[in-house]
Amino acid sequence: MDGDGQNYSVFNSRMLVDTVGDITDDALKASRIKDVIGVLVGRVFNWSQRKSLFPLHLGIKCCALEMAAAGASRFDAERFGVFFRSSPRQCDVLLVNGPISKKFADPIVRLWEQMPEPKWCIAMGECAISGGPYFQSYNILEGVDTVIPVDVYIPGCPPRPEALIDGFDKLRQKIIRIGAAPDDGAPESKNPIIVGDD
Amino acid sequence: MMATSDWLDLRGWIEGLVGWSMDNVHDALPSDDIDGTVTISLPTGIWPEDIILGRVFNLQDGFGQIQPALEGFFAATMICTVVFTTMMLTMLPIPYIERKFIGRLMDRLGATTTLRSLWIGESGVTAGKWWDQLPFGMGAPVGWLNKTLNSIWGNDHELEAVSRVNNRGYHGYWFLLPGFFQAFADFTKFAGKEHIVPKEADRTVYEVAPVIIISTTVLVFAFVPFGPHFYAASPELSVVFMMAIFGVAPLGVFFAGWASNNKYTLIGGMRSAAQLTAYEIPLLITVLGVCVISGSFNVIEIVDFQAQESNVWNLFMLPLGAALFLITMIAEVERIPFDMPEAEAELVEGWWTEYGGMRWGLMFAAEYQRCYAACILFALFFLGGWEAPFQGTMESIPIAGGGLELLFSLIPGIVWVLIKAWLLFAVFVWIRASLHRVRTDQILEFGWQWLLPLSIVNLAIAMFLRVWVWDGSWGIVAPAVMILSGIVGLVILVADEDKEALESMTRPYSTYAVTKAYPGRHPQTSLEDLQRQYTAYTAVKAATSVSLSETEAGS
Amino acid sequence: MGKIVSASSQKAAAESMASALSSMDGVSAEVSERTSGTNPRNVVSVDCASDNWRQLAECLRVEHGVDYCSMITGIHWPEGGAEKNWEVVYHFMRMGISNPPVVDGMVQPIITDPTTLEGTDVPLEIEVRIALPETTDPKVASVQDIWVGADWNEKETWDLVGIDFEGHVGMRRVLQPHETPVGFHPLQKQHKLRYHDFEEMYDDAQGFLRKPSDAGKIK
Amino acid sequence: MTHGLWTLKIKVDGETVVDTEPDLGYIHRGVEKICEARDFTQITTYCDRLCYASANTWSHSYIYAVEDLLEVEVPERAEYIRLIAVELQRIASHLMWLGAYGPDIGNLSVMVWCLREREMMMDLLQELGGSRMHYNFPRVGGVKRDLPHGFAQRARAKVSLFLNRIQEYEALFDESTIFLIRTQGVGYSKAEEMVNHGVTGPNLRAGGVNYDVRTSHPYSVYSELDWEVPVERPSVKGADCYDRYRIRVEEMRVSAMMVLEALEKIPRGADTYHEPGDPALIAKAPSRAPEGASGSHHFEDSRGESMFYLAGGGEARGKNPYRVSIRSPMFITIPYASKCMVGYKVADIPAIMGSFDPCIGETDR
Repeated sequence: MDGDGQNYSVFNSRMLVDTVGDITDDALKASRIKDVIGVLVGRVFNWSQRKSLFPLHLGIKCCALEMAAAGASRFDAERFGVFFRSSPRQCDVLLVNGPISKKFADPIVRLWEQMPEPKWCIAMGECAISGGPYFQSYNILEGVDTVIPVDVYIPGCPPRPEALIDGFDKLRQKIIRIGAAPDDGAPESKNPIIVGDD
Repeated sequence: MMATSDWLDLRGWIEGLVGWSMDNVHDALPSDDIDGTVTISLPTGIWPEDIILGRVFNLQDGFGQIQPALEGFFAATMICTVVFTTMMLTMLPIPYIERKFIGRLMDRLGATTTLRSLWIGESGVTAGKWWDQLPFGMGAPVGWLNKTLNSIWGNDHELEAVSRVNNRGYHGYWFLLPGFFQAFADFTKFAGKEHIVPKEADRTVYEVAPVIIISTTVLVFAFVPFGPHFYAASPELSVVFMMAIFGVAPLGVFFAGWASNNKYTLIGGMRSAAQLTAYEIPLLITVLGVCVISGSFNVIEIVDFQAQESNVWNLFMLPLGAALFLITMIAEVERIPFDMPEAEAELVEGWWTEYGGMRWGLMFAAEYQRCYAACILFALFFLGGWEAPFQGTMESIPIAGGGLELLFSLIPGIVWVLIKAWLLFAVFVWIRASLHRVRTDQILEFGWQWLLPLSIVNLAIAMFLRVWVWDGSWGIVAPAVMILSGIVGLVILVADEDKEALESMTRPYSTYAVTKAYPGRHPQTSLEDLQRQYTAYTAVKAATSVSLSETEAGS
Repeated sequence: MGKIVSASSQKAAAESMASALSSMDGVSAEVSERTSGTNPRNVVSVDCASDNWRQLAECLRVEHGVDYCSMITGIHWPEGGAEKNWEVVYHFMRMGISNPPVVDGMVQPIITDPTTLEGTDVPLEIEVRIALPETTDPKVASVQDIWVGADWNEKETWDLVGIDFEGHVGMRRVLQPHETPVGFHPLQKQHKLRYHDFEEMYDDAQGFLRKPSDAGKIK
Repeated sequence: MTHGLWTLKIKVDGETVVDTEPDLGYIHRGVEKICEARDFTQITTYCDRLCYASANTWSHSYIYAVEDLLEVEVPERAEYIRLIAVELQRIASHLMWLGAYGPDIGNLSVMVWCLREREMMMDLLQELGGSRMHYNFPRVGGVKRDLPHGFAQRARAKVSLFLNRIQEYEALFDESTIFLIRTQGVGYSKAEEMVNHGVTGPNLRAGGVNYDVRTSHPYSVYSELDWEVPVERPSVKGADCYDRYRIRVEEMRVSAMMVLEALEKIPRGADTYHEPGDPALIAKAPSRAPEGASGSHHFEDSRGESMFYLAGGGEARGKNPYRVSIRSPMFITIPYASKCMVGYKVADIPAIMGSFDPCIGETDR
């Protein structure tokens, strides 16, 4: 329908929706049902999203090997529920680990759009953050955040696997902040999280 | 055949409960004296005249007829609820075993070290010294044993890197079985994910396929007994029911692969269809052998046959059948080495590439449920079900037999079934961690050329045992014919194969023989043509040089 | 001691090949002594005219058994003058490799002792330089059908430098996107790098802080 | 799996591959253009990042080309340290290949095993270079720093442990019938055809010839060590995936033995420590190349023959080279490998493609 909600019927349905919504909101706030629901349901969903983050198994460049090492014996990222899947439909985190060339910009945007909500993006390494050593190149975008919104930046060329695991921890903090549990000690700042500068 | 005695008499309890409650309902029913019309008189002014209700039906007379139906209905509802809940709860260790056991296997030097390290760890590093958490220092001897074994056989290494690599210790409390609740987290997350249907997909079939898979997989457990009196339903032909329902899920797999409108999913669905067709038939014939030797199509009677009549597990009477059943079941549940339909290397995720969110969660659960069903069926068919290992033998020991009999009578049968099933799943995981993936044509060749004749041979062996060991009334003709036919079929299939075709199949041809692909597509000048061009060029060069020399001489 | 090719036999083979190649017209070859690390190596460095390149290539392949094309490099010399405005540098190697023989059904791998190699068996590396005059569409003959290994090298040279190869079948963009505008070859010198100038770098939207010490610097 | 980012367009007939066409350039970064704006010492970092699986071999390949351009004589101890670094990197690269080749044919545990051993090699290289993957270790005329204290003991212990671990991989691969039927008889390639297509390195040695740049065009102190080029006996129809797997395992053994021997034969012993900048480690090198000079060097990368061609800049261009051209072995090998898989099943594509050990970082530059 019309995007502005202009409704020339006798009764404006949007107005009704807003009014009723406010009233029910007040009612829910008055009775503490909303808190109960938030505590019961929101906490559970938030916990589950925190505890099972499936990154997309996409290896672009050097950081891909550190990603593989993070999944291997010494740094066992699967302990923390980080479990690599190959299909974007089944993933929560797009782990961009390398420079984004002009040829790869469209495919990675398509991958990002194939992932179902809720989804997050981690820019791993200098190339994904700002182009890194290739920021002068004629074929490289200056960071993946020119095409995809990025949640967590992990600097390093390449970052160590510990840094990757720490980045997933930072992402968990952000999910707590987003999530329905208001008093889980979420940090206040809304800036994207950068590993290592806290 | 007398069923095994088990104090966990679930059906008996529930039927007694239902009967008791029904009798109470019967007693609480109104008696005849209110039979008649009921008149409600209202105050005047509200309604003109009184309200007269019709004749109240005499419940007590009708209840006599519907009571058995009601009892059956309530009893079935309660037993199905209990069995389904039990199945769901006892399936949770399956992904836990998968994660932990595969982790240990992949992290270890070898399989034996792995199995030992599951409990005592290596190089002084265990899965978090769980014995130190035990109260009153009860775990001290375990710690001492661990230290001793590590000092003797452990791969204790002077390199801290190796020791660190060997360490897969966990964080958290030991009594929470770290990683055990990962499955809860995953599936709650799947429930919260967005549901995407590809634009070009066939929406109806796309939505129906996961329902087919999960529903048929759950329905298998309607006929799976966890104990002698712990089952939802036990018809006479429960094995046939189970196998029939078990074979429906591949249809859903093919639906999912086709409806996603994706080349990878389509190839995966095709492979799945071909592979499952090739492995259903040996599976059914193998199960038929089990039914023949047990003389029944009922799972409970098969287990009772092993427990009481023959007093020998089918594993020891039909080792070939057990091996065939294991192989075909691994192929049925599409695990390595038979996981061509979902080969991550060439097909992105196989037939479920396009599925995400809760639909994929359902399929993921269905995979593990199929594995679980396969393990329980193996335990029931070949491992004596709810019978303790060598129970009859140990109970016949002169002195200690009585005590053992008392001990075994105290342990409910479901405990043995679950222990056997979980250990068998550990074997599945072990196979997955140590084998590679087989190609499609090799899978089909193996299934059609080896498993089918071998299953026929297994059936013949089962008939032979049945005829000659239990009731000798049959003549030798039928089993002899069966054995000969199986052997002849095997000889024909194996010996009379086309060696050239096999050679061309396993070694197709060198890259010389095929049409040149990129970049060799352009016409490549052969060495002879180069020779010809070059000789012409040298001849011209020689002529010009000669002429030059002549002109110099002339001038 | 490790078995390596002796420098003396390599030098002799290189000189023989250089003398043989110098007899062709438009070709001048000499042996250049080079040191890599601690070992000396002898390279046959050839200067060839672009018209004689095809004959030289066939001569190398047929007479001297050069069976391996290592690399093709295209260079753009804007200040190189009128006669050497573009340059194509070929690197070949003579491996002397043949299929291992099959003896009664078993392949016998060829295990040669490099210290005993003599004459035409000695592995050599050949460097061929072709200077092209100042032009807008530089061309040399393609050797795609002689050494298939030169195929993608020529594709890459055209893609990045813009030097075309006559007779090359299936020329296309290999490294740059297929929708790259025609005529854009980034390794030509008139194309500058992004932010090659600090001013541009600081004036862009990325919001770098400007340091006064960098004023007027050119990267 | 971890073979990088590229597209292989395949035309299939059922499950049989009819035609293939590789499509590269997804991570083309224009290194050759960027290097024209860097001086000789800055380019080393870019050469490290050319191939993410074997960084040291590429930086050393570039450094040898620069020394050919600037005519620098390298101290012998530096050559030994370079050899140790390069061979350790070769082992790590082959381990990465083996770990990536396991999942290609369906075995995930070998990947975890190989990455576990790769961690040990990366610890050793980290002691040398200071970083975990990109070491920036060699310098023009020498190396960055000497072997640290106790490096020899740790290297001997880990390399000898690794030599024992190789037997476990063979137990997991060679004794598995499924692995044999998956890799034997697929992806044939003949020696002459490979040479004509420009394929070198282990893929060529799997075809039954012992051609190796380290012996044919000797560049380092390989002549001082006692070693043999490993050769594989291929099948009658040519080298298949199994031969390419065997030759890499043998190369890992040879490299490990070379590291152990170099630790013995290194001048002044492996335990003496020189401060960075010591003349025993690095020689004085000019920072500007003469006008019009050119330097090139063939190097035995872990994937084949890598090569750098440098055109010197001269005074006008400052300290920058005028043109840096990179010869990537995989850039030439990938078309041939995709040609090899025509006629086989779809399931053989990862088996054949992975057996050639592609590395897209060096392919796209």
